[in-house]
Amino acid sequence: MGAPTHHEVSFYRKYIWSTDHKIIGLQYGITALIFLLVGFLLMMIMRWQLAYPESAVPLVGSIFGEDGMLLPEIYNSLGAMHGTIMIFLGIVPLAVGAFGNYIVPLQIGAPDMAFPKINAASYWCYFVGGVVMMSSFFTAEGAARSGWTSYPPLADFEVGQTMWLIGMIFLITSSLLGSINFITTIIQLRAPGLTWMRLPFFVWAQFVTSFLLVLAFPPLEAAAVLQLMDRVAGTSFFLPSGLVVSGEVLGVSGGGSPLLWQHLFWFLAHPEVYVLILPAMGIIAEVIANNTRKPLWGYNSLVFAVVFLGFMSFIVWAHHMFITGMGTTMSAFFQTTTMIISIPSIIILSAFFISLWGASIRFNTPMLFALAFLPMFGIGGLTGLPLGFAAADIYLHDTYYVIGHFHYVVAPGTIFGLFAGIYYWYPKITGRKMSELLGKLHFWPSLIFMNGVFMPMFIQGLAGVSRRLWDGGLEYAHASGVLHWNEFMSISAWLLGLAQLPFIFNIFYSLKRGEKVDKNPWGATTLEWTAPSPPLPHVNFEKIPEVHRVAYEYSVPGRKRDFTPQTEPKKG
Amino acid sequence: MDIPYTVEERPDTGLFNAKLGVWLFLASEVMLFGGLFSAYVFLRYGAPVGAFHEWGQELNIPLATLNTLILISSSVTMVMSWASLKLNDFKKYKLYMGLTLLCALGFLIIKYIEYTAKFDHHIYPSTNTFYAIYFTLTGLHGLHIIGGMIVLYYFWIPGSKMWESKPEQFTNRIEIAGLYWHFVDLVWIFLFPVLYLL
Amino acid sequence: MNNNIIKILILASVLTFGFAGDIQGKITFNGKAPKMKTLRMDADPVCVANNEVAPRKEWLILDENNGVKNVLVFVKESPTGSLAGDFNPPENPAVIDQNGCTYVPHVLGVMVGQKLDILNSDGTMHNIHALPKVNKEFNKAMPRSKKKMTVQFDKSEAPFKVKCDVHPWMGAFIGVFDHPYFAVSDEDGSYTISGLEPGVYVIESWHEKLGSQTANVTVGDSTASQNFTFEKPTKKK
Amino acid sequence: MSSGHHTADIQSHIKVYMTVFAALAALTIITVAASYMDLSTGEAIFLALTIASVKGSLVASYFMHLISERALITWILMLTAGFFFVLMFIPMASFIDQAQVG
Repeated sequence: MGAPTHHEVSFYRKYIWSTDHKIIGLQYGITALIFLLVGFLLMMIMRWQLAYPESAVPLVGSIFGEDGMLLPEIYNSLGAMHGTIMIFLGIVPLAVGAFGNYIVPLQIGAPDMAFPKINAASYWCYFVGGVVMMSSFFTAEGAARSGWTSYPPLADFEVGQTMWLIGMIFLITSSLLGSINFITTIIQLRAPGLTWMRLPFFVWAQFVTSFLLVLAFPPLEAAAVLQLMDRVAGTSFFLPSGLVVSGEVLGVSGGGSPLLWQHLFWFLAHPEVYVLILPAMGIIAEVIANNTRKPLWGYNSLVFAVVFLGFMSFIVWAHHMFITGMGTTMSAFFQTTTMIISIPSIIILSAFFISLWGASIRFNTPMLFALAFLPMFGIGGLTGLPLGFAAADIYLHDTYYVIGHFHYVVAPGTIFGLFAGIYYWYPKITGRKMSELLGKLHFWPSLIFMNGVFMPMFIQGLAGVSRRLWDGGLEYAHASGVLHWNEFMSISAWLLGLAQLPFIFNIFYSLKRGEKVDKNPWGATTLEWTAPSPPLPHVNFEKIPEVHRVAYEYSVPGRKRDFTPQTEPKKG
Repeated sequence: MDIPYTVEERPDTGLFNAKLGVWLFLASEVMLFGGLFSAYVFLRYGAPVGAFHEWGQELNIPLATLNTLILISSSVTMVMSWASLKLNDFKKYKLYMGLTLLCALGFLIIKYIEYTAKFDHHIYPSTNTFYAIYFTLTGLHGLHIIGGMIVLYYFWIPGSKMWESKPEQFTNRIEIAGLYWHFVDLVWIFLFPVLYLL
Repeated sequence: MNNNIIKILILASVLTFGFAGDIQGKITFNGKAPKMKTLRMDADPVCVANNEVAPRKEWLILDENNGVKNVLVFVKESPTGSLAGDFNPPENPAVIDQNGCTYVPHVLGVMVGQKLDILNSDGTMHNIHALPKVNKEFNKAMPRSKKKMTVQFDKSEAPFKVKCDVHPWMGAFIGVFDHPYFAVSDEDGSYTISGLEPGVYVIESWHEKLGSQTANVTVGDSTASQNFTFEKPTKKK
Repeated sequence: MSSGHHTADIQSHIKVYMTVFAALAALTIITVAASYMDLSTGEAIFLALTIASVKGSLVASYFMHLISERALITWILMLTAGFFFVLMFIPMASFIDQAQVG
């Protein structure tokens, strides 16, 4: 393990079957970005149907049959797979797999992850899971179509669902292998002098995220096994006795409960929301500290908040289940915990805002994305509060309001955070900066159209438009007043798609033409910037760094430079 | 530059990497079986009063008791094989590891007999929720046994060469393999009363 | 003995000349005709608008002479026992239309491998949900602008139900055959199965509510006749 | 492994292992025997789970050396145990709460 640099290794060994955390991070990153794009394309197709119901889809319509219409079954498939791909194949692998793999060992001054081979296995499990998921599109009835939540008994019909479950088992295994590795690496491989409270906030975020994955994912794996048994062995874990499906009593032994699935699913899926957001918060912390040229405000409270958030995220899940007929006692319990968990989120967000106070901010592309993250995540978080109250949730449940809320958290929230991270660490990975002009061309339209897509969802949701309607609510009188927003949202979505082109182009363009930079182009303090750009294969650093100070010593009065790297020894 | 603490312990945590890793893995396993036990409790509560007990009467308690004893023995031989390495007695290690594998095989054979007896009586996972969770839990546990056997076999024959080159690391590996093996035993200790006796 | 030889001779000669016989008959109902209630289609205004007169239930449709419509009559066994052979499915597709929020026709036979065009003449959302036991179940939505959808069945199967999950009153029955010898009785209860080679056949007549009956029919060089009479099934309990 | 383990230590460990083995075997027999006694369901569940927990802790403490393991491991396991109980009982609690309302 951790072999010294070999220059004669073959291409396959170096880039495909690599055990170097940086290569694996890049593998994760590239695969996840492709999946994000796929998930986004699915959504753009769905938005055509919502904007112009029952008309032939342009460009890709021929896939859906000769008249080019997007039928409800396919719409449902696209919806379910959009959610699944975005969450499990896109954002988690990008936020945890890619950023975690590439950045965490560098930030803690480690030569590699603690278990490089398991790290590679984690990526390949993810890859196989992705292949299984995607190939389910080509089965006779198409991919899973019961939403990313796969509630039984709705989820009990097609082959696509079986493949979805098998894919999930691979993805869960991948996440487990990865997060065990992260925790071990962060605990065991911190460089000398890098105590817990000297860790960059990004590492803390990844640390808590990994714990969430290790402890919350296995129950979903159990649930996936149970649903798989329901589908292949004829059990009825989630099917009650006497279940009637389209007028026929289902021939199963019964005795199960659909609520069991919901409990096991949300036991994971609520912490999963924090898995999506915490790494992005970590990135935002790094970018804000660096570009405000100030220490991060309230580092200690940030750390305690994120740890507390991790704890609490395990006991809020049933706020997704208020309308399942849960009694008032448990509803009260869960709405209380839900309100409590908003406190650490607000602490984190406030600390970021206060960090901006009085700073001379550098408005480069990563910082723009970080600044946009703050209000966008704020909107996402605050609109979540009504959903946390049982009374309000009963009205808003399963409407577009929920979609708006959730997407504000993950799309202009997490994804903006990830964009910030890509722009911020690109120089470390390639040795060149990304083009600022293209970056701004990416940022401004993205910000505008993101809001164009998701803000009207609140309006529709408050009007009571249900979220899973194939025609966007055309059949419902109560929806008629807000349906005209559909076209607006769809056009925003397509323009948002266009706005990503400068980004894609930028990635390739800057690889060759970007401004060449040295080790530390941003004037940053954390350890990754003391390694060469790109860091040395397999060992990262010329020698293991030694840490002498906290993570964010910016603009300390009386020093020559406005930043002091963590490796700089203290005088006297 | 090698990855630090693969063999020796990190001073502030007192652990080598793999030990922390395997404990984290076991933590995730606790939650995996936790999910299934939770399903068991949920289904049992949802079933008619006494139904789970009634349905469970078909199970073969003497065979399962025997299996429990076999698995406990395999845990002892496992820990003995590690202790033998600690005592520098490689031959004893081989013996105990072989016995562990033998016990594991015995366990699987008895499990196979139990399963086929159920199938002969037309009892399948689809019969009722008790057998659904019974087959799922014991099946998953059986898969853990098989997985463990593959690892133990590797350390018994092909991987044991490491003893000559890196004895300390080899002993560590046996220790963490043992941790996993004891955990599988521990799961069975709970499965046995929950499925067979209650 | 002699008779049999003569029969065989006749049969052989008929086969040589390639004559084909028909089976004709009439299905009647013995008993008081129950009143078919009017379907309540208020749930979907489009359905109401698409019918000048509100349609009635369709499970027993009789003419003034008690002839039963919508009985599926088909050859169950041939002289050789099995009918499966080299029958190519017809080029022309069978058609079932969703019109006025009822299925037209209500009972339908198709051949294995024959195309079945499912039409939607109503300007509303239908959902065609077939519930076969042998063939693959399907459940496809047909939005108002989806005018046509084509399916086919791979295995022969006794009549099974087809329904619409949007409009619960809608129902139709489809039988799938590996031969072309089937017919559905028309308004006055008469049917014709044509093109059969001479021999003794077992034919079955099947009605969705009244059950099924079988009869042995000898097909010679002229048209054979076989009538069926159904009665109201005595209520079990 | 720490260098603190001397041969004598290991020898004494082995004695402990054998004692634990005997205890486990005895407890297995006891729990089976108890299951044939005429106990109410609640008592039977309590007894069986208590015995299983004792057996489980013996395995964890001695075979898995948890009794002398580092604090970090103990902390991780306590965290896991906490969430394990959340997973066991809160779905149940919701279910019971619901059953009363319905």
